[in-house]
Amino acid sequence: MDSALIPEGAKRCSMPKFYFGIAIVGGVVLWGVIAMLLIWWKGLNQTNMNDYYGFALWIWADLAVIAVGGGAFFTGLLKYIFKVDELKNIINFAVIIGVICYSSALLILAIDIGQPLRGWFIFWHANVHSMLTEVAFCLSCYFAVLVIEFIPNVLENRQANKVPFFHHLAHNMHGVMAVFAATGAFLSFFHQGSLGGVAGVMFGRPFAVREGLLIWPWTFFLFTWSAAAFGPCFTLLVTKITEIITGKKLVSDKTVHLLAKISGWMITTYIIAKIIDTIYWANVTVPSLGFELSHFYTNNSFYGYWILIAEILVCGVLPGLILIMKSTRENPTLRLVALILGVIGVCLNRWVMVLQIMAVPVMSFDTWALYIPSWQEVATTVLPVAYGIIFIALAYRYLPVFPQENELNYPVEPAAEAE
Amino acid sequence: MKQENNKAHKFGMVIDLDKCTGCGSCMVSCMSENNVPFKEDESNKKDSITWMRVYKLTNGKSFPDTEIVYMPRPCQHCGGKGDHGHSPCVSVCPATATDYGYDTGIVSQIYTRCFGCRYCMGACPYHARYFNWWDPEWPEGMENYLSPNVQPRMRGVVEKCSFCYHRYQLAREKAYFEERDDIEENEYQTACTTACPAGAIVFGDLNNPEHQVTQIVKPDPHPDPKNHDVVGKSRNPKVFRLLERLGTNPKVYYLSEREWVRKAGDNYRDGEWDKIKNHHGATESTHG
Amino acid sequence: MSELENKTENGSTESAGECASGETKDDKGLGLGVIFFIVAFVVCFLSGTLLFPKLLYSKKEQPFNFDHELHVSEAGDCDACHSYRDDGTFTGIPKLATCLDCHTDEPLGETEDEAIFAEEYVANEKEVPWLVYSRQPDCVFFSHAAHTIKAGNDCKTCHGPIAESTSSRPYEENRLTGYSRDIWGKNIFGIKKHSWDRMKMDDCAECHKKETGHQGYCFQCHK
Amino acid sequence: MKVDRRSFLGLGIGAVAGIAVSPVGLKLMDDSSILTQTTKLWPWALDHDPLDGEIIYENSVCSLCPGACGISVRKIDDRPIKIEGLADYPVNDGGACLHGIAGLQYLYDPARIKTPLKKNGDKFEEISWEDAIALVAGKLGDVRKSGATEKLACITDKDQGSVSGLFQRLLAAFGSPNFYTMPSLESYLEITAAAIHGEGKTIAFDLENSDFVLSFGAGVIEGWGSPVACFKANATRKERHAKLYQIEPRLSNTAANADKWIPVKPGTEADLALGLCAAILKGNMFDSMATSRITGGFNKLAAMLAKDYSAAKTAQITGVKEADIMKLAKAFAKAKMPVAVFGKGRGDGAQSLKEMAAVQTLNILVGNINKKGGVFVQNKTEYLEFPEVTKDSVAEAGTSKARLGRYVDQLIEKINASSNPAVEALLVYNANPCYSLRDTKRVKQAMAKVPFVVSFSSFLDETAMEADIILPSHTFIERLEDVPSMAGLSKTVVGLTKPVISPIFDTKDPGDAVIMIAKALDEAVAGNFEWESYEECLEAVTAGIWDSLSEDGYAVISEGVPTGSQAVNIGFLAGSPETIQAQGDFDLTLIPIDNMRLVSGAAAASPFAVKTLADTVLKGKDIVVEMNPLTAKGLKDCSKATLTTPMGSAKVLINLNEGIMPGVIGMVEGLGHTFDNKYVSNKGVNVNDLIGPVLESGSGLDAAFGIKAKITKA
Amino acid sequence: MLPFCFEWAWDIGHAIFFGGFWYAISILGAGMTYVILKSAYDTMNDSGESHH
Repeated sequence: MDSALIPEGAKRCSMPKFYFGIAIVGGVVLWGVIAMLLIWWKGLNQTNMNDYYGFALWIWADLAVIAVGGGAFFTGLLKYIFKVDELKNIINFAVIIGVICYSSALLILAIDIGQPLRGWFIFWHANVHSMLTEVAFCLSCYFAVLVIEFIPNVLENRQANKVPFFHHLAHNMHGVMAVFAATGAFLSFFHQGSLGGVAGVMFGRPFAVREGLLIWPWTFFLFTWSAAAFGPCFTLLVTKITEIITGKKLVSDKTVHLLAKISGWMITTYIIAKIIDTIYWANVTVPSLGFELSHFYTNNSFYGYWILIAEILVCGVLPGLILIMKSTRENPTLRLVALILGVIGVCLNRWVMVLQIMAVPVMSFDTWALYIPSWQEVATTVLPVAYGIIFIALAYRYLPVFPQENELNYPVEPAAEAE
Repeated sequence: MKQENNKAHKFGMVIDLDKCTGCGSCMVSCMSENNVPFKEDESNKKDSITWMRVYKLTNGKSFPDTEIVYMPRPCQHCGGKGDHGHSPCVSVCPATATDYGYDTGIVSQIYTRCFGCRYCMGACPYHARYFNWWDPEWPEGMENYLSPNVQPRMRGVVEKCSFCYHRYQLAREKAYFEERDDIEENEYQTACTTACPAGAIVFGDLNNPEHQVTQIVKPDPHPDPKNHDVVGKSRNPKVFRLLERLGTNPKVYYLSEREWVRKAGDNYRDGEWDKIKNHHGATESTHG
Repeated sequence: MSELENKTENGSTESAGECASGETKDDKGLGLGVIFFIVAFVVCFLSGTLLFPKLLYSKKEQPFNFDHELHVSEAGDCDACHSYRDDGTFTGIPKLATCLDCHTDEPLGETEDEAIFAEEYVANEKEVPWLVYSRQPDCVFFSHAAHTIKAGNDCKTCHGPIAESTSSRPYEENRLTGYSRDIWGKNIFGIKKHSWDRMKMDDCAECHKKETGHQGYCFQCHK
Repeated sequence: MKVDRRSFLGLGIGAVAGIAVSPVGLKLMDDSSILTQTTKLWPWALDHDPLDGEIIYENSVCSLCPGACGISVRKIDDRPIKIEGLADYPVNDGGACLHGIAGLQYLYDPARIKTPLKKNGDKFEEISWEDAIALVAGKLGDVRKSGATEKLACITDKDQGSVSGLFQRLLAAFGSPNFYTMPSLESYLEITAAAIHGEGKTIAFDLENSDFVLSFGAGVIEGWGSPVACFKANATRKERHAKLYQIEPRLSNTAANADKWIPVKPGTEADLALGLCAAILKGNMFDSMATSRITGGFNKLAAMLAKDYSAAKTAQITGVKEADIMKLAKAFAKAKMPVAVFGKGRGDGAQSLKEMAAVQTLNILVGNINKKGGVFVQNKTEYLEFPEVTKDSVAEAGTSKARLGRYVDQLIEKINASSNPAVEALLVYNANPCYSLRDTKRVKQAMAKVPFVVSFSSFLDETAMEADIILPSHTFIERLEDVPSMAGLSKTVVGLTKPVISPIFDTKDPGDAVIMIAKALDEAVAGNFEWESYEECLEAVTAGIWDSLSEDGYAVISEGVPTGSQAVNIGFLAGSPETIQAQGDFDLTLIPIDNMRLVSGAAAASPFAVKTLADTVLKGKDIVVEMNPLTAKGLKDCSKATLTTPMGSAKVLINLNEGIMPGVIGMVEGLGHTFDNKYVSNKGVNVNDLIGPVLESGSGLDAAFGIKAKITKA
Repeated sequence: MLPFCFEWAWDIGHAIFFGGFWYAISILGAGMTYVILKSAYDTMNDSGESHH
């Protein structure tokens, strides 16, 4: 049995049960891995991408996971730089989610390129004017930061901590974590932004292009902002899910309410900015290029105004309001609704900024291009999710992720826990 | 920057859409000149590599007032906003696999450098860039007709029209050999130009007033007062460029007597066309 | 090379000395550790320096020996055989026809190489499958006219003193990349003593920057 | 001494340090980084890096279509890599069509026949040339012995040129009158000329000078006549301020490019032409000088026109507005150098003599015969000087027998009709009747009924499949041949196709094959084939122009406006022949479309050509048919449907197209091949499977402009 | 990426971009080195007491 590895005082389900659960999810991972290998072996013809859809499901998944992974850097920023000490109760988990999201993003990128063995070109032969270069650099650096932030948590594992060096290492790393967190925040600001820039700088694509500040289009700032706003939503959502699955209270309401409140205000301010941006784009940018707004939302079988409304009002304004108002925020059900809407909202935004851009015709005689991903694309996109679940399960089982777990659940019956 | 021959070229073409018959010679000439592969089913035009593609445009009127025009579309070799060489695709390539030749105005694509991120394809509104979704295959023996002047492409990289740059390389080499400083207009012509049976394509140096293309296009060197991103607008009322208003500044111009065709070259809001259709270049600009 | 050999000798003797003295002085094994260290170091370093290149490059012999020096004295400068065509392209290694301007299926000299040439190739009108030391990858466009006639370089700048060679050295091909060793670095450490020691893109760029003030756009040298 | 942990530590660290300071790491990293950039990652590239060499240009002539354009083949050393139009060549002056440019793909076509083949059961087996020739000679010998020498028939693409000449000579010496050519614009021009101006004449249109071209469905920029020459003539239209009016039911590329498109009900072109004649006569806009020269039928015709072709009636028949007819007649008659052009589509499909004669009559009325920018009527080009054929009694008897049919269609009918073989042996050269004749089923049936079919094809096409023995020919890139440009050009040029690469397979020049067969036959026949080789024969029979052929690569036979007036007799029209009706009683009409990017003749389109097809012509393996939204009846764009005609039915996709007349369905010609070339074959359907022949009484031509059809959701 | 790369240019773009990049890298590198060394040092110290 693995009880020796399980954090002191914590109750975990039996090992067979646990690994049975892992195995199930592992099946999904396997499916994804097979698809991945297939793509590496046979090439991108395994996907349903085409010359109109150079960017498709994968790039969306990439942007989405990084956006929701933004909770890590933002929480880290608050905790270590702005010294919001309350957040220490959730920072570990935020970091873990971050690690999962960013590793997934890197993996997806490795699958997405036509000549994976040449992936290193983006670093070595970097074209500094390309937003994608900025993404690649900051992404990989920040991933390093996340790993660094995650290490102490790993070292606090009961067995690992017995090794004196590891013990000291964990301790010392906590000591200088602020420095790392600061660097991380700096890097995050840029790669979250440059992901927005990727779309914003495409001046050949009226649906994507935005004016901006210096070399950075408005989408640059909007992406950073939205990541900071909706990232914590995702952190809280995953925490909630974990709590449901484990049947335990893992983070105190105080912490949750605080983070929710911060997220709420971030969302509200973001969505105001987003609305202004949209209005400016629709009334100044687009007309100057000879387009009516309707061009982007009509004459096709999928993309209608609904997507604009869903993204901004339903999944933006609404969660924002719910989370800034104390009464609604502290109502668990409404809060959950807000969190879900928020996460959907940011994913929707990323979808629009990747796939709708590709779908919209630009030449007057061109036509809308719609696309349905192949099973290989879907499998490789689901892969990170499954892998994330396993990651969290293992972390939760063997690492002291939630400082408050014991006090909140004391005294506890050995409640049934799944993976 | 100092070049072997100091005056920089700006190669471009003008295509007479009234002469174009949509026969497809330019497409095939391009494919056989540039070792473009072919596969069993090429009817999905979204994964069919045709550096030169001929679009079919209709005026949208119903029988019997329908009209058709064919529009050949090579890579537009954009100069980017203000014609500073920051083409939509060049500026986004993360690995510098495509660059803007300031000595020729031609946008390159280096297949051994490209790692297939396809950002350039997303950035190009003309769909002039193509991705090698498959490894190319030729029926047994057919690879014997491949040209050594253009490198065959491997799976997973982007390719596009190069204005038959290898022809420029060879022409220059000949000039060097004959100890001439520069090449003649007819020494460097693209494969589509020479193939066109209707003579609808005229290719040359837009910086050289002697060249036919310049005389037809009469490019305006000054930025368009109505949109400062636009440079080199034609002063010929019958000549236009594709999506000129985006400020991509293509080097491919189109010529047509038919107004609806010229209108189809760009996007205009309701009623906008009639206001600006007579605006050709700064020097002739009639509207403020 | 010879220096290296000396080094190894010194190295081994030192280590031997260490070994001898070490035994008496120290039995905790610290000395032994040092000895092991030095021995391992020297062995690995030498194998990495001397053995590794042999593994990395495959050697191919030319069809038969070619005496450049002799031909230069008999036929004249490089361009006597390595000439330009009327369209300015460079012939590179001459075709059999060019050789036949002087040679016949009657051997000119009594060297066995001459005999091979006459019997196997001239007699059967078969082209000689020479291995090209300076063959560039298929993504490269290189104009000899631009570099010699226009820029006035001599052949030696890039090809080295091959005109003075009396016999053809084996062609070495990099097992990984499949490129000739002449292009991708004669010196295993990548040290470049002469302009002709290496002809990678960076070497081109370096010279272009110096001579034209600009390292050139992609299409200047790529196709 | 004891070897403890420290020693191993030392060993390890030493090893690592040693490797570290050695070049291994750096060099390996560098090389593997280079490896990722090389095409070596792409196994194909290892042995297919295109070799460089000397660039050589060789001039030749393309013989893929009757256009006969001059081509310049670019070679690297002895490897052809590109075909381009030949500058200053009198036909195409530098331009080239996509099929010629893609010519090298024919050379390496997967469907090439690599060696002589013999049918064994339903399989082909390889045999040597010797055996093949012996076999053919044997069979022909039997036929000759039997005395029924007329039972040897031959189908080729044309009756001009020395290779065709050799086939004709073989038949003559053998004793058979049954030499047939596939329908082609050239043959239609001769038939029309024969009907109006007398036998042995042909017609040409001076498109490059005319200032008003009135085209009755002729796809002037879609492969009609000599395609590139027509492209060029059309391209200069604007500078010359010349007009092109296009009359046809569909907005073809020609119609789109024309100054005016006049939609007309399918199959009523003849009526419109006659209507215009009537209007011109009525309005007294005709050239009395010219009409005075008409030797027969003028008054009768005039009367008939006045009676049956009033503007009102014509409008009713053709669907063209009365006013437009009057305007058009005026415009045409008043033009300085008007010319009316016939030959629907590419001009090699079904045509009705009534229509062609009616159009020619228009030309006669405005008096543009043998005038600049008009119609040139002159004697058929004859530049070959074959020695007189010496026939033995058998041959004499045979050749004096009546032909089995007037044209190839009747031949097919006769074969199918007769119980015992009407044809014992059939030679097919440069023709694919099993694909390009209407109702291909009956053609295949006929082929099956012929005991011994010899194909000279380069490709294993539909007809070669039906053959008992195949003597594969060189492609035009590998062979020597004289190629006369025909097809309605105002000048006649004979070009010389030269081999630019030595044959890549065990094939022969068809001329040589014929000579070998003849030599293997009895003396009476062999005696007529004294030449050692086809090359020698060619030089002998073209002696008159050989010098310019071999030096310039071409010889101009006739050029400019012919002198002397021509006999004119429009009796045929005056007899008011009936207008052809489309077969069947469905309410839509299916018409074939000639698309420049496809070919319908002997060769199929190249992979490159097929690649250029729009997805509104071919989608996946499905052919796309055009129909007007008004006739769609619930069928949506891109929806699957079943197209049914009296001949059969086919799965198709719908393309709703405003550019086609309501009630008409357009299906492209040139798809639906069935031979072994996955890039070209088994795509779409062959429109000739769906349309059956309708023979025009009087002329005996297959004049089916289309067929009645219905279309239903599938 | 490095000054001797073909693409490298001594311009403002590279200065800012790679300035930021190398700055971040060095902080992370320095930070980690410091932490590891310090931990090693600490370990040494108390390992002195802890072992015999």
